[in-house]
Amino acid sequence: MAVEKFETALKKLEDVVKKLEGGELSLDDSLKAFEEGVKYSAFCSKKLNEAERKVELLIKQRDGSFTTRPFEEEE
Amino acid sequence: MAVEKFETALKKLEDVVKKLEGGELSLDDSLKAFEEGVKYSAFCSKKLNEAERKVELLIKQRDGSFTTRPFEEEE
Amino acid sequence: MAVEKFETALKKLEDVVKKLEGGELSLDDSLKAFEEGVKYSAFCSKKLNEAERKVELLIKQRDGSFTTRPFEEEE
Amino acid sequence: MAVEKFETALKKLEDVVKKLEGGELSLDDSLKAFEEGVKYSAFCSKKLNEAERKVELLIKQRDGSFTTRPFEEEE
Amino acid sequence: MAVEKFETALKKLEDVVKKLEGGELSLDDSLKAFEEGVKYSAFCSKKLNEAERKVELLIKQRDGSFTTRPFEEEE
Amino acid sequence: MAVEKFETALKKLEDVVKKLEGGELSLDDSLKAFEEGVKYSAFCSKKLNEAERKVELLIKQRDGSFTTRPFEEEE
Amino acid sequence: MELFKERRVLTVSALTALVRGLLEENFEQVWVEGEISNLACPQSGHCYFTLKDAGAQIRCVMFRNAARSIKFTPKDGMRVLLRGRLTLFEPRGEYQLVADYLEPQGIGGLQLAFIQLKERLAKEGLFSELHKSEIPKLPRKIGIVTSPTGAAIRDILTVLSRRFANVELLIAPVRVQGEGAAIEIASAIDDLNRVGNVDVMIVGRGGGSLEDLWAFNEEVVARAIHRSAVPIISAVGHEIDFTIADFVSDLRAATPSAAAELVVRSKDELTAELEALAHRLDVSQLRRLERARALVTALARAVTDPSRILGHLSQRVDSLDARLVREAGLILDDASERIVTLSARLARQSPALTLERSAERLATLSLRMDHAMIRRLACASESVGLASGTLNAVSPLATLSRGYSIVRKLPERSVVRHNSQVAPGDRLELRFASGSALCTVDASRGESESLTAPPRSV
Repeated sequence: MAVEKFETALKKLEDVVKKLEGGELSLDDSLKAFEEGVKYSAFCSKKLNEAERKVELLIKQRDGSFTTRPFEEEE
Repeated sequence: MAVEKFETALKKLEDVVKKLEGGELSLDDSLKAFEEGVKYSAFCSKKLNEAERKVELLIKQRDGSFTTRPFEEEE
Repeated sequence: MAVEKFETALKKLEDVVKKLEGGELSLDDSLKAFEEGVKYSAFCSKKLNEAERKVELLIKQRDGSFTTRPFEEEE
Repeated sequence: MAVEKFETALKKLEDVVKKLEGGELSLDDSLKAFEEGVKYSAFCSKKLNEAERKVELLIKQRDGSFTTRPFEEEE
Repeated sequence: MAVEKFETALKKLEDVVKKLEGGELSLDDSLKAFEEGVKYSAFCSKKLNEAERKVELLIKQRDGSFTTRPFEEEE
Repeated sequence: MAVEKFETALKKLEDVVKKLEGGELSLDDSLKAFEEGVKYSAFCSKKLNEAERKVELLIKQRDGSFTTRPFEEEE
Repeated sequence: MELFKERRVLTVSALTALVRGLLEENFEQVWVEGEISNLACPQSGHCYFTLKDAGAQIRCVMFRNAARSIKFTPKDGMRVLLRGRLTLFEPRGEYQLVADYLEPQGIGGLQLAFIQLKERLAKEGLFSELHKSEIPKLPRKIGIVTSPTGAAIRDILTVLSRRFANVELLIAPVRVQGEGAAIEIASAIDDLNRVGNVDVMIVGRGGGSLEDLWAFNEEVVARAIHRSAVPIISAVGHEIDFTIADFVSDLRAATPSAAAELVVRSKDELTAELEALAHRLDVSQLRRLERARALVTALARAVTDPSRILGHLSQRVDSLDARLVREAGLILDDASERIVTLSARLARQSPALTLERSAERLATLSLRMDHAMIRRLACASESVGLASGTLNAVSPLATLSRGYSIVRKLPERSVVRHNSQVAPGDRLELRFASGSALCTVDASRGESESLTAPPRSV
C-alpha cells in the first residue's frame, strides 16, 4: 500500500465503513474490515498530516525567504 | 477444523446443544456430541480471544502511534 | 458384548429385571437371568463411569488450556 | 439325569416321598424309590449349593469390582 | 428262591406258621413245614438287613458327600 | 523556470488557483499544484521585488558593435 | 429630436445639462479653422478668445496647461487651426470650444504628405490590430528610443522611479528631430531588437511642432516599428499629436509619461493581484485539506470497534457452553438414575431367597422320605419278627425234645410208621430233637402194644 493514493485509500475506507455498517459480515470479515479500516484511516491521516506539514512548510518558505533561496535552483 | 470459521463453529455448537437438549441421543452419541460441543466451544472461545487481542492491538495502534510505525511497512 | 451400546444393555437389564420380577423362571433360568442382569448392570455402570470420566476430562481440558493446546492440532 | 432340571428333580423327589409314604410299595420297590429319592435330593442339594455359590459370587462381583475385571472379558 | 421277593417269602412264612398252627400236620410234615418257615424267615431277615444297610448307606452317602462323588457319575 | 516570464508565471499561478478551486484534484495532485502555485507566486513576488534599477545607454561603436554605459540623468 | 416630440417639461438647468451632454458627447474632439479675435490672456494663464469667419463666431477657451504647450503666441486676427472639444458654459447658457491645440494656418504641404502616407500604410495593413502584440505587464528591461537629453526621457525616468523603482532601462540615444532623425530612430529600433534584450520599447519624444515631430511621421520609422519583434509603445509629443508611428505601434501613449505609466503598471496593483492569488491558493488548498480531514475523521469514527460484537458473541458462546455442560450432566444423571433403579430392582430379585425356600422344601422332602423308608423297613421287620416268633412257637422240635424221634428208611428216607415197613438189615435214620443217628434193623416185630393218643384238649 506504499504507493496507495490518498483518494484510493479514502475510497477503500469508505467501502470498509459501508461494509461494517451493512452489518452482514462474519467475525473474520468484520475483523479484517476493522483492521483495514484502521489501516486506511491511519494511512489517510498520515497522508493528510504530511500534506498539511508540506503546505505549511511551503507557505512558510514562500512567505519567509524568497530571497535567500532563489526559486530557480529548485528546478 | 483448522480453517473452520467462527460462525460455522458457533452454528455447530448450537446444533450440538440442541441435539443434546432434544434428549434423543444415545449415551455414546451424546458423549460424542458433548466432545464435539466442547471442541466447538473451545474453538469459538479461542477465536474470540484472538479477535479481542487483535482488536485491542489495532485500537492501541490506531490510537497510539500512526506516525512512529509507518503504515507501509506492514504491507 | 464388547461393542454393546449402553442403551441396549440398559434395555436388556430392564428386560431381565422384568422377567425376574414376573417370577415365572426356573431356578436355572432365574440364575442365568440374574447373572445376565448383573453383567448388564456392571456394563452400564462401567460405561457410565467412563462417560463421567470423559466428560470431566473434557471439561477440565476445556477450562484449562485453550491456548497451550490449539484446538486445531487435534483434528 | 445330567441335564435334569432342578424343578423336575424336586418334583420327582416329591413323588417318591408320596409313594413311599403311601406304603404300597414292595420292599424292593420302596428301596428303589428311596434310592431314587436320595439321588434326586442330592441332585437338588447340589444344584442349590451351586446356585448359592454362584449367586454369592455374582453379588460379590457386582458389589465389588466392576472396574478391575472388565465385563467384556468374560464374554 | 434266590429271586424270591421279600413279600412272597414273608407270605410263605406266614402260611407255614398257619399250617403249623393248624396242627394237622404230621410231625414229619410239620418238621418239613417248620424247616421251610425257618428258611423263609431267614430269607426275610436277610432281605431286611440288606435293605436297612442300603438305606443307611444311602442316607450316609447323601448327607455326607454330595460333592466328593458327583451324583451324575452313577448314572 | 529560470527564464520564465512574470506574465507566464502569473498566468500559471492563476491557472493553478482555478484548478485548485475547481476542487477536482486528488490530494497528491493538489499538493503538486499547490507546490507549483507556491513556486509561481514566489517567483512572481521575487520578480516584482528583484530587478535592480539600472539605466544605461546603448552605444554603437565605430566598428558596429555595441556597448553600454550608465546613463546620468544630467546628461 | 425624437426625444422631445412629446410634451415634456424640463427645468432650464436640466435642459442645459442635456444640451451640454449632447455637445460634449458629439463634439469631443473637433478641428476648427478660423480667425482669432477678442483674445484675452489674464494672470491665471488661461486664454479666452473668439474664433470667427465671415458667417459665425464661437467663444473659445484654452486652459493653462494647453496654453503652455503652444509654441507660438496667438494674436487677434491670426488665422489658426484649433483642436478642442465643445462644451456648454451653463451659467451663461453659451456653448464654447475648449481648445487643447492651436496651430497657425499655412503648413499645408506636410499635412498633405502625412495624410497621403497614412492612407498608403493603412492600405498596406501596417496599422492592423493583427500585428499588435501585448505589452508585458512586468518588463524586466525597457528599451527607450529617444533623445537622451529630451523632456521625454526625463518624464519617463520620473514616472518609472515613482511607479516602480526596479527596472532596467536601456536608452538608444537618437536625435528626434531634424535631418536624419528618422533613420536614427529606425536603426535604433532595429538595434534594440538585435542586441537590446529588452522586453518592451518606448519610441518617442516630447511635444513639438509638426515639423519637430516629423521624424515620427516618416515611413522608415513606421517600417522599423512594424518590423520590431519587441512590443513598441509610441510616445510622441502631447495628446493631440498623432503621428504615423502612433498608428503602427503596438500601443500609443499620448505622452512619454503616459507610456511609462503603461509600461509599468502600478507595482501595488500587481502586488495586490499576486497577493490575492496567493491567498486564494492558500485558502483553496487549506480548505481542501480541511475537507479531507473532516471526511477522514468522520470515516475513521465510523470504523466501529468490533468489541461490542465480540462481547455479544462471547456471551452467546458462554451460554451455549453452559447449556452444553449442564446437558451433559443431566444426561449422565439420568443414565445413572436408571442404572441405580434397575440395579436395585435386580438386587431385590436375587435368587438367594428362592434358593433358601427351595432348600427348605428339599430338606423337608428328604426328611419325609427318610422317615417313610425307615417306617417301611420297620414294618417289614415287625412282620418278619412276628412270623418268625410264631414259627418258633409251633416248632415240631418241641415234640422231639420230649423224646420222640422220627425214623426214616434209607435210602428213600420214607417215614417208618409200622414194623412191617422194615426188614432186618434195612438202614434207618433216627431224628432226635437235636441231632440224628443211623441204625440197622436187626429184627422186625409186629403187633406189640399199640399206643393210642389221648384226646386233645383245647
